[in-house]
Amino acid sequence: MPGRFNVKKRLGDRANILPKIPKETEVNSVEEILPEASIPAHEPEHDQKHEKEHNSKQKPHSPAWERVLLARHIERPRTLDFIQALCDEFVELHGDRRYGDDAALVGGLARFEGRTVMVLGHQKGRNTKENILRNFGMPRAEGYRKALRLMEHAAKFKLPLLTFIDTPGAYPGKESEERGMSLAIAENLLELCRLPVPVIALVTGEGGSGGALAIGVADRMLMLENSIYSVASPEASATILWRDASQAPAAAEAMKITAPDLHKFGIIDAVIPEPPGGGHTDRPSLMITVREFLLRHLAELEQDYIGRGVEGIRAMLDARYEKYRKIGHWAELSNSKDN
Amino acid sequence: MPGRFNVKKRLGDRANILPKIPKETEVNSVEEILPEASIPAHEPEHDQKHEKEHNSKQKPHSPAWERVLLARHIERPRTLDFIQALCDEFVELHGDRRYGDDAALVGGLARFEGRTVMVLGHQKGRNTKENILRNFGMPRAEGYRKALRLMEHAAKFKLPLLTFIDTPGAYPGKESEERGMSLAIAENLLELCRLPVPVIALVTGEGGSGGALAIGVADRMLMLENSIYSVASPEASATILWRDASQAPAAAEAMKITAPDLHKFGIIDAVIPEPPGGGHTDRPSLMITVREFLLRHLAELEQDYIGRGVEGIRAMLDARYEKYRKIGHWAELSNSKDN
Amino acid sequence: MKELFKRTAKPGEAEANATEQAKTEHNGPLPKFTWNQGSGAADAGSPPAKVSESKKPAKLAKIPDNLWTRCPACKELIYTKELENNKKVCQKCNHHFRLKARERINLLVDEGSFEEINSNLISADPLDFVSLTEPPYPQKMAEVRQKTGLNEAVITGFGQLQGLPLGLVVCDFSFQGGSMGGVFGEKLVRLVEEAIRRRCPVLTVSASGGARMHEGLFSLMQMAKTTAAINRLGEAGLPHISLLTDPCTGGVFASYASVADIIMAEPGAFIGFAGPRIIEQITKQKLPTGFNTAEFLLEHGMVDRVIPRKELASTLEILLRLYGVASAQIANQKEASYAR
Amino acid sequence: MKELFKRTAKPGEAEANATEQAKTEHNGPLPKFTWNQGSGAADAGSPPAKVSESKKPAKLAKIPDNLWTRCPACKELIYTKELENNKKVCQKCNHHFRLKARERINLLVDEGSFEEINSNLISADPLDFVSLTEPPYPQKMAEVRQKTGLNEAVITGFGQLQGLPLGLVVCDFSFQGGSMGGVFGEKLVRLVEEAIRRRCPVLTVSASGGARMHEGLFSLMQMAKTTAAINRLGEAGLPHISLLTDPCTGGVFASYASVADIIMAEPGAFIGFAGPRIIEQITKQKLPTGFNTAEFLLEHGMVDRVIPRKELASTLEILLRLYGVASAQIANQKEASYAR
Ligand SMILES: [Zn+2]
Ligand SMILES: [Zn+2]
Repeated sequence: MPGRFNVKKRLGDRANILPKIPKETEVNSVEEILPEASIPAHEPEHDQKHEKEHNSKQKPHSPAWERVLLARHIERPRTLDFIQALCDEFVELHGDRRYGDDAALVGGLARFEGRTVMVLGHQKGRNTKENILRNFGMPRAEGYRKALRLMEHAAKFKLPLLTFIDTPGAYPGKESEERGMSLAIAENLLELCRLPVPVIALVTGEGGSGGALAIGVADRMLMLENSIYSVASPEASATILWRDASQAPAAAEAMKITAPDLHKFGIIDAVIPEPPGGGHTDRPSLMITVREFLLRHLAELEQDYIGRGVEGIRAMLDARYEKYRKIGHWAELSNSKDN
Repeated sequence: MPGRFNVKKRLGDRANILPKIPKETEVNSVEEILPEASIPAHEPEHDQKHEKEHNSKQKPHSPAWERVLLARHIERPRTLDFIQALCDEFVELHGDRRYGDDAALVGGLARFEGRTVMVLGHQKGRNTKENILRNFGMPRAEGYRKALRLMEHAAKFKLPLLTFIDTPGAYPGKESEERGMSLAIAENLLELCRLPVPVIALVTGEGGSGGALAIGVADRMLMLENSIYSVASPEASATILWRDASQAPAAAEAMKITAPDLHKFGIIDAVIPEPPGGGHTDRPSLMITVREFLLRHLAELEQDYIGRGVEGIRAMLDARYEKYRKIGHWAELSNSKDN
Repeated sequence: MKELFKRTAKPGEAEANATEQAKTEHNGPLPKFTWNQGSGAADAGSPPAKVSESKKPAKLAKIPDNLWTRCPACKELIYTKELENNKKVCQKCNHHFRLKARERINLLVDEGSFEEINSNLISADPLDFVSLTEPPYPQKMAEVRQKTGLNEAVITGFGQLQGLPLGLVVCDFSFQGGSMGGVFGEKLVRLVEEAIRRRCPVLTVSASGGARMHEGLFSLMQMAKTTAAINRLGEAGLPHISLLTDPCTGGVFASYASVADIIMAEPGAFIGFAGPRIIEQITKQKLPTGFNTAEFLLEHGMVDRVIPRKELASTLEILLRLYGVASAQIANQKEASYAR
Repeated sequence: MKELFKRTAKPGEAEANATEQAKTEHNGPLPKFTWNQGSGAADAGSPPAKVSESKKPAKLAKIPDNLWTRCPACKELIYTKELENNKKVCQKCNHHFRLKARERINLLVDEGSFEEINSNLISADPLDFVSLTEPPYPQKMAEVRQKTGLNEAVITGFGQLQGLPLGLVVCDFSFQGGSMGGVFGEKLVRLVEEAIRRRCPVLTVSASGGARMHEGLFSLMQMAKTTAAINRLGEAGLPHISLLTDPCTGGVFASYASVADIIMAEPGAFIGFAGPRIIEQITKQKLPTGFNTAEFLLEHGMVDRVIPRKELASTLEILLRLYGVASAQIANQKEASYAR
């Protein structure tokens, strides 16, 4: 039955992959932290007594956390569902032509509203077997290198790039280090900064850290209403900030990871509304809305830039640069020692 | 002592890497052959009796084979020797940024006659320990991917590319297949076809098959007088053609693998003379000659093309295309069924 | 199969279907990699037993000459007509028999649409090759031409696939092991250059043991020559689709066949840089069964798809339409290429 | 060492030398990869024990406050003056102590040549961050500034190395774990943009735990922002040289620090995408000693060189001269960039 869903079941499915960090563990060196995260290391003022007080407090109602649960909902459409619903033809392409093929990151040539496009996205499963195959949507380095290859393919044939973001994060395993996960992500960021085709990224579920961004540097950044996008998962954030993974709902709130928050911040260009109860409750109407949004933004980019040839592409890349150039906040001290 | 050298010693050093193909082995399917080679499979007319007759024949004197021995001479200068002797500064760069660093293929930034250049080359060792480290000068896929990275680096900074070829061939091991040796070589060929900088390749010792060509598609193709360049090693050629590795000297002759032969064919642009007895007998004078040749050809390319900007680079790439476009021979039957 | 689809229903219906089918059809696993798929060879360590289908099966059992064919993989007898009606794929075990170049072309392009070019080129003898055991190279080649009815190891030309124009470069392994010499390279390059003039995508179907030994370094240089042509095809914005078939090794696999926008391989095909005996001799290791098969390459990220023969035409058709639309997009953006 | 050289002898001599030394010096092995090199940690499975050198060693033994320093790797006592004279590298075991940003800059550039820019930028509080345990983010940052004497986790500016101009972006791990937030990104981008105006190469020296949590997605976006700036530097034909130092993980390692023309790392430095405990929790495997060290990265092809601190300046000088010559070559070829 759509509408309500079983939280326990969902957590059960994920329980074996989320990092189990004992509450009382001291996090006191950078070697222990999650990727993408910084921690206030070696700060003695946070003692464990302090934390236990917090743990015992009543957890407040968190609208952000409800969105986290929806974003991770087991019945939420996956990337291949979006491709099937939105595209008229699709040929999945495999492999990085270097080392392997990663089922956690899929991509290929597709036809969208009459255009040939390149599509890319993280792919989660819908049951344990699928999730093992898809590594819970956590790509390895070869997944990002497949993505890089397909980006280059898009550039060669001047195909707009549509990406679907839905990952807890890049896989932080031993083989990821051996095969250079950081370099793979960084090279994708670089490629996206200069890719001479329109790029539209849509966060459909979980936008988890650098593993999401690696296919998410875009001219237009869209989010489904109940998707999230965060620098670290709420559980990891709570651990890093407060050494208590159970404070994930509070972290979800504090970290401002929902689509409306991020839209307000200007990081997201548009929030795509979902049917009441979440996108999975009425997939056909969700897909109609998504199609409208993607088409509108793509058509805008084509009109504003692509129709103008080389000059237009230069302008598109300049606009993409400025878009990211201006993200960030700072203040200025008056006692400047330089300039 | 220079001049004469100990053949047994040389063979001893190499004995554990050359494929040991029993003379009586039937080579009767493509799965059994060496890379780069075709064989006349399933041809019953070659029986073993036939071959034994040949084996018992006296082997004729072979000038080509003497060149093979000189090309493989243990004291022949290696790529790093050439770089050290020819360049004023050198910073070796490591790794393919994907999987590993291959000591059998070295490269880096160097200064040659006042210019900054990128140098690349196969690196053999001079004793067993070095040869194990250098894998006898047989690169793995990651070696060719390091080369690709450095080619791209050269393109980015508009650095002329100088390559030194000295390999029995790309390493035909299990891991080479797992990591896509064929694709790695092919991608290097592609990159060299379009690399917008002058490319000069010099065969210093053994030019072994696709593993040599992968850093040897060039505007100018030079060979040292006593180097060889072949589609398959003489031993492999003899096995493939006559199922008898001991006929390597005859194969060396028949395959026309010496610098003078290849120069006559127009595949090689210049033959660099060596001191009597081989380059290793008088390294300083060898290096002076090599420097002169490299400089002359580089200066020509700079004058003809690089000085003319975009148009010149286009012309250089067109000339490179035409250079390879015209290699090959054919006849025409009059009973054409088409055109 | 989710991996590749072409919409047949109307958009509205399709979306409704998507929801209904979500639980059963979506997110299916990748094509399962079975070591023995398509080969069935039991002899671990040696390559899947491939028997040229041109050989008469008479030695295996007393079978009427052409009526029945024994499958080299599952050893079953197949009614030859049936085998041919099934595009030479064993219906029992899915073994893909090798195809000759003309068979491949006939199975693929619209009937009567194929126009061969440069069929009259034959090899010269640039090395003046002296063999210890063989007749002179020109004479040898004349015999091979006689035996195979082909002039070279590759056929090139243009055809249509459901009306979509396509340049074709198709190897024939039965001609001197599909080896690449000067004629092979020249024919490929001429085809590609003509495809650029016609603005037409190119499909290469490769089956080759590598370089033609008898032409020495001229053969090796065909690797550069053919790759250079494919580079020009790409610069013209035209796609190169490469199909690797059994067997494909050496210089062909390490040149033009691997610089493709899409690389596909037939199930069970043996594809590698070197052969397993060489690898075992060098490394002193036994190779696992299934090593260097099409499925092995897919698992190692080297090919885009392993494509059953019966799906080839429909997949190519989708790809050609997608690239055709893309090409029109580029034409609309004339001069839109951005200097990177 | 053969890998890197600068000619000191005259050409003729060098060639003679080359011949004489052929048997001993040439083709030496690659730098030996020793798991414990530069760390000496005995505790397999956990990262090399790194102790912040700012901590007083008083807890280990009764030692006069600043006169002696205990090496965290070999546990030997070192006369602090001597340690500082040796660029904070243990002379006993080669352990490279962490450097603060200002120490790094002072050790590297010509005396008096460093000109800092944008030192007055401090973090804002874009999320209006509500912590369960900490003081408000602005107050917390004020405390960190007070404690460290720094305004941010990165110092940017221009200096000269043997007279060669160089843009510098240097992390300070002691400032909130070298974490990258909005100010970090802005300072890096401003430095790079100014370097493009001055036509000056950029050296980044990274030591960071990753993103600044308190600025949420704004921090993550600095990965894109900084990488975009490095892309522009490259488009301007200017090199980015990246030096990874202990420790460097997460968002910094996975962005600008890895898109460099040359990547170097200090011996023994811990460098990784994730930390070992996370990897062990996820994979249930013990990690080998030396995992994710600079030497590990070299072995896996991820960095160009592992560079001892005492060789850094001379290597940079060679590289700057080489790129400087290349840059002049490009200027001579004005408009020579070829659209690929
Ligand atoms: Zn069968
Ligand atoms: Zn020490």
